[in-house]
Amino acid sequence: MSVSIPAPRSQRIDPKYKRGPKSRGSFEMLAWLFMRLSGVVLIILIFGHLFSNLMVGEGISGIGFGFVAGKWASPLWQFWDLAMLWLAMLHGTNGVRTIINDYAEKHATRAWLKGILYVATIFIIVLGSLVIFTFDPCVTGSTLPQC
Amino acid sequence: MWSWVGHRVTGVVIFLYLLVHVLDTAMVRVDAGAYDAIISTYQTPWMALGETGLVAAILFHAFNGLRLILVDFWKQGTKYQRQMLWGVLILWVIVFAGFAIRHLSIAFGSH
Amino acid sequence: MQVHKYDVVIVGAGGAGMRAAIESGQRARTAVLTKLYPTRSHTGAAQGGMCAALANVEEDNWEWHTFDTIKGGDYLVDQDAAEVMAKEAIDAVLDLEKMGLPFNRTPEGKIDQRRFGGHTRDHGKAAVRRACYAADRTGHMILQTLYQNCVKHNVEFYNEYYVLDLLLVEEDAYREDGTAYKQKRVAGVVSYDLATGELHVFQAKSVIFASGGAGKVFKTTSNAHTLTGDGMGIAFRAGLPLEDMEFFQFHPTGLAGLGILLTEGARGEGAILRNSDGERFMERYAPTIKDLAPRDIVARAMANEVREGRGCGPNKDYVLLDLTHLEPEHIESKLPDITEFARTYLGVEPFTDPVPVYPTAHYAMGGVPTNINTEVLQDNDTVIPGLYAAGEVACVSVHGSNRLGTNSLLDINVFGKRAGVAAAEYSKTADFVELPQNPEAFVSAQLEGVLNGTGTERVAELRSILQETMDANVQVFRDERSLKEARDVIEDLRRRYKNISIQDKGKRFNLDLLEAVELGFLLDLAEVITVAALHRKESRGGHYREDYPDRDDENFMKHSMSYRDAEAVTEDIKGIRMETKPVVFTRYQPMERKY
Amino acid sequence: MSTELPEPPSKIELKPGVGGGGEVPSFDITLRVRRYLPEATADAYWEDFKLTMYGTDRVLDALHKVKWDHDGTLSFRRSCAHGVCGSDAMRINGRNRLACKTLLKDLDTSKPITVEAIKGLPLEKDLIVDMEPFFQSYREIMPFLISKGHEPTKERYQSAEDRERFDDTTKCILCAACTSSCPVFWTDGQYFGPAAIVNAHRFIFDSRDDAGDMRLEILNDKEGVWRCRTTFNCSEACPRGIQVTKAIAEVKQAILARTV
Ligand SMILES: Cc1cc2nc3c(=O)[nH]c(=O)nc-3n(C[C@H](O)[C@H](O)[C@H](O)COP(=O)(O)OP(=O)(O)OC[C@H]3O[C@@H](n4cnc5c(N)ncnc54)[C@H](O)[C@@H]3O)c2cc1C
Ligand code: HEM
Ligand code: SF4
Ligand code: F3S
Ligand code: FES
Repeated sequence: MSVSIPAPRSQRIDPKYKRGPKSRGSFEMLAWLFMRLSGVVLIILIFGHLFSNLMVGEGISGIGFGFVAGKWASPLWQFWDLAMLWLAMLHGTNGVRTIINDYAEKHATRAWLKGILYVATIFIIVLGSLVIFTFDPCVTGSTLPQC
Repeated sequence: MWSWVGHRVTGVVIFLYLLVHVLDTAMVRVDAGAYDAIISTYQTPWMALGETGLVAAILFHAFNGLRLILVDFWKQGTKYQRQMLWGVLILWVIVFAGFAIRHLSIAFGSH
Repeated sequence: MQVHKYDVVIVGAGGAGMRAAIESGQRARTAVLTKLYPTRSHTGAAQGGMCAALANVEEDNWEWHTFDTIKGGDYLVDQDAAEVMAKEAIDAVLDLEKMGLPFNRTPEGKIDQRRFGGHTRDHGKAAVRRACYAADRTGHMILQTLYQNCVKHNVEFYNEYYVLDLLLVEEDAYREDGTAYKQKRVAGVVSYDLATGELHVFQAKSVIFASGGAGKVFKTTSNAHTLTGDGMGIAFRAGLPLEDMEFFQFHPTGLAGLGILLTEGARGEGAILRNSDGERFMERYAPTIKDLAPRDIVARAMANEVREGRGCGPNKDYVLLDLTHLEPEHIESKLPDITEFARTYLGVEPFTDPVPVYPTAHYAMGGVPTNINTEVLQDNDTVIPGLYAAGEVACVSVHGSNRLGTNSLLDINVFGKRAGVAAAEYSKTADFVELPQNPEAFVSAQLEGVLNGTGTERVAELRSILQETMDANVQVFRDERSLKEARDVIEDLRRRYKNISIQDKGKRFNLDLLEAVELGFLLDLAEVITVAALHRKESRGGHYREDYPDRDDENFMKHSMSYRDAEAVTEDIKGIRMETKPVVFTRYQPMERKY
Repeated sequence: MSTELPEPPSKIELKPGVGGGGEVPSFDITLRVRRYLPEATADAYWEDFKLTMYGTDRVLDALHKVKWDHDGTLSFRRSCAHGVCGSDAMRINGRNRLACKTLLKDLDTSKPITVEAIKGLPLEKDLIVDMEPFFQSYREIMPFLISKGHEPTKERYQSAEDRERFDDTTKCILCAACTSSCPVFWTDGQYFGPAAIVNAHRFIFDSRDDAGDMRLEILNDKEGVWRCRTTFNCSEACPRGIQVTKAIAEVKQAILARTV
């Protein structure tokens, strides 16, 4: 059986191999730099977080509403978790953005996936920040003594 | 190459977990009881295993991330990348073992 | 079939072709047709260096270089051409440096130079440091630099286009003395696009042949699989003469059994040859410059040691190149690639063990005859307007009967540049020559013939018989008996070639088909080489006849010119006519060649 | 600088058995080739060839043996046969290498040796891919010396150290083994690829060149150096032993240094 196939190699360069327009500015560089800087900071933040939540005291069993409330009573931990939230989300989002760029071949797919990603990211960051800032130890159902 | 695959996979896993984790933590703003209920599912042995896996992922991603940063910024980084990969793996095994022993004993011990 | 029109068409994208393209591309509409991607050309394999009397490290001048070239070529060199080359060598090197070639440097930052076989100061007094180099990758750097500059100047390449025919038309013309002759003119070339199997005719005002050598007529060779002498074969079939084809250079130091080259630069840096007794035998053959004697002399000395039973190894069929007395760091910095070759391919560690070597077929001194302006000649002195040749395919003749090391990289740069300029300038004054009717007819018939062949012979088998017989009979030592033997085998192969068939009948990347076509060229050239060698009953340079061991200036101080001629019979071979062409002398009279 | 050495001795004792020797051993192999003949069948498939080969034979010799003695339709590129022209990069046992530089005896001959075309470039036939996209990226980084100011009459001077600075990347033979082993290049083929960056590096760090900034600008792109994820496949694949990832890292640093 013989299949008909287009002539393989054109004279110069086939338009389908043409690279898209050059990206302006240094966004990719800054993103790259950010990944590394945030990575270093995240190590401290995440390790600290994991250590204080899972290693110290009763570990996972000790976690509950009270535990969280106790932590967020201190501005240090508030700030800690806030920084962690922002950095991790931006770091992760940018990471997933590269992955989408790598594997989504069609322009439209890329745009869609990235759209979803950005919406999710913004939602989570906003939500998380709100939760930390407006945290109220006496929310409904709280059994803490001070309420 | 496989270190990169690992880094990528762990990165995505952590990211997905993070999404969920922020959502569940957000429950503290809604209802303290609901939050405790959710957290208690984290305290079942199955979830403990999952947590352990997650920490394994974070540890690998973190250590290997450090290696990548060294490759990028340290002059000899590219030369010693392979040795550093071994270092990452060794460190990972040690730290992870330490964590797993403590975490699993708490998780299983409390039930 | 498609027809393209260009002012200048260059066949081949090795050093010579691309050097020409850089010049021509800036002056006229130029296309470069090449059967390989340009950077795959065999110029990239050259290692040692490129000579020019820069006098960067010690006293030197281009006249000494001229003399060495002439003496090295055993006085068969056209001296006007040698002068041009040695004089323009200096600019050729500087041009390359300006194009960006990363030469090795002296402590002051100038281009460094090293010794090379046959290059001497003051007419043979002592070895001189004349070869400019970039480690043992000089050819690689030249090829890359030239390609880079082609990219810079936007040269149009047609990659993997095999040129298979040269379109010449003949006109009646009269010489000054009134005699009539047929003047050939170039109309273009026919090429085959490997990717699609389509034929493309290129109509051009000027055509430059720069298609490289023909080492694959031999089995043991430093040359690439693709160096099948296409350019020479095409010219010969188109009725042009081939000059001095009996002179083929055998490089002394090929890796034993494989033919992969270890540069003469190794000996330039101090390596020496030893036989099975551990003896530095070159002291006997060339007492003054010993291991740095010209290649023909060293190659014969090696073959002689082996023949007299002082070879090494289980079959006593090679000698040893000894680098063990040199500093490892020195070797590693000056000769990194060749030490790797020894390790990779023979498993020998050159720092501690000597490396098995034996002469390997290396360079065709002969080729398509041109004058010093690179214009191709249709006989001893009639120029074919618009047709040029440069590089290994051509015979200017600057190498005479034996090329000196480094002079070929020089040749391709000096004469490549000249060809590019001349072809472009000519195209500005000339008109297109009308294409003949069905210009592709010859090639398409030939290809159809092979594709539809139903014979029983296999291309690979015929080729390996050819290569073996050439190695056995037309190598470093030749005599009447061996040459006749080779001739008979070739005759038989030519008969069998008519009866070949191939397995790949497709149109895309049909390398099976092209190997068959290439074998045709190899057979033609092997025959010419053998007949010319039979005809030259003397020994000179690369051509050593044991039955005529001396140089015979009286009868043979002249170039040989082989023509295809259906009528003629030479040395019992039908179809080849041998003529001669005088050697050009300017100031150096022949002397005995002693080192 | 050829050092002046004392004359070596006229005669030395050779170690017994020096220069190798003994019978060249022969062995049997199975060569498993990924065939693709678009004029005959639409899909690629594996085909096995059983061959008897010898001690110093390379994968290229095995391919030649198939083509010349068994199946003339098997198509692959090659020229120099000793690792300097860059024609025959292919995937051998899952790793990119030059067929002419890979000795059979260095592979595990008890199992079939797999040979397939390099990945990421459009496949044309058997082991042949379309190299145009690869060379296109190479051309885009302006791989030629650009020097402002007037030309000196003689050569430009360059110290041995300045020459050494970019030595590693001058060795590139454009074989594409690196680019076609890069998992980022595999994804969509838009990435400039390590080979183009290597060749940019060769000029960016050449003290004679004045257009380094332009090249850095070209590579400071979404398809440029920042797409490299330091997977090191390229460095492992390079048959010339070029420290490819290192070169890429140096270019990244240069872009950073220039913008920050
Ligand atoms: C291993 C080795 C080491 C050497 N070392 C040195 C050295 O140190 N110093 C020195 O001076 N010389 C050296 N030489 C010799 C020198 O390298 C060559 O003679 C010279 O490079 C030939 O250049 P070229 O441009 O004529 O041909 P090549 O570089 O061989 O190029 C031939 C070109 O023609 C094309 N071509 C061929 N046939 C066709 C066709 N039918 N249609 C279209 N295109 C075609 C090919 O694609 C190729 O691009 C060495 C040679 C070898 C083999
Ligand atoms: C613990 C500290 C962390 C460090 C040191 C770190 C480091 C890095 C580095 C250096 C990179 C860039 C890799 C490259 O460019 O090749 C990276 C990528 C990535 N990171 Fe992290 N990271 C950390 C935490 C996280 C977290 C918490 C997440 C999830 C939210 C995450 C998700 C990702 C993702 C998805 C990528 C992209 C992977 C890829 O492109 O292959 N990382 N990380
Ligand atoms: S860098 Fe190495 S692998 Fe890449 S093209 Fe150049 S020589 Fe080949
Ligand atoms: S393989 Fe690719 S990801 Fe970077 S290190 Fe090499 S270019
Ligand atoms: S054939 Fe030239 S690199 Fe392998």
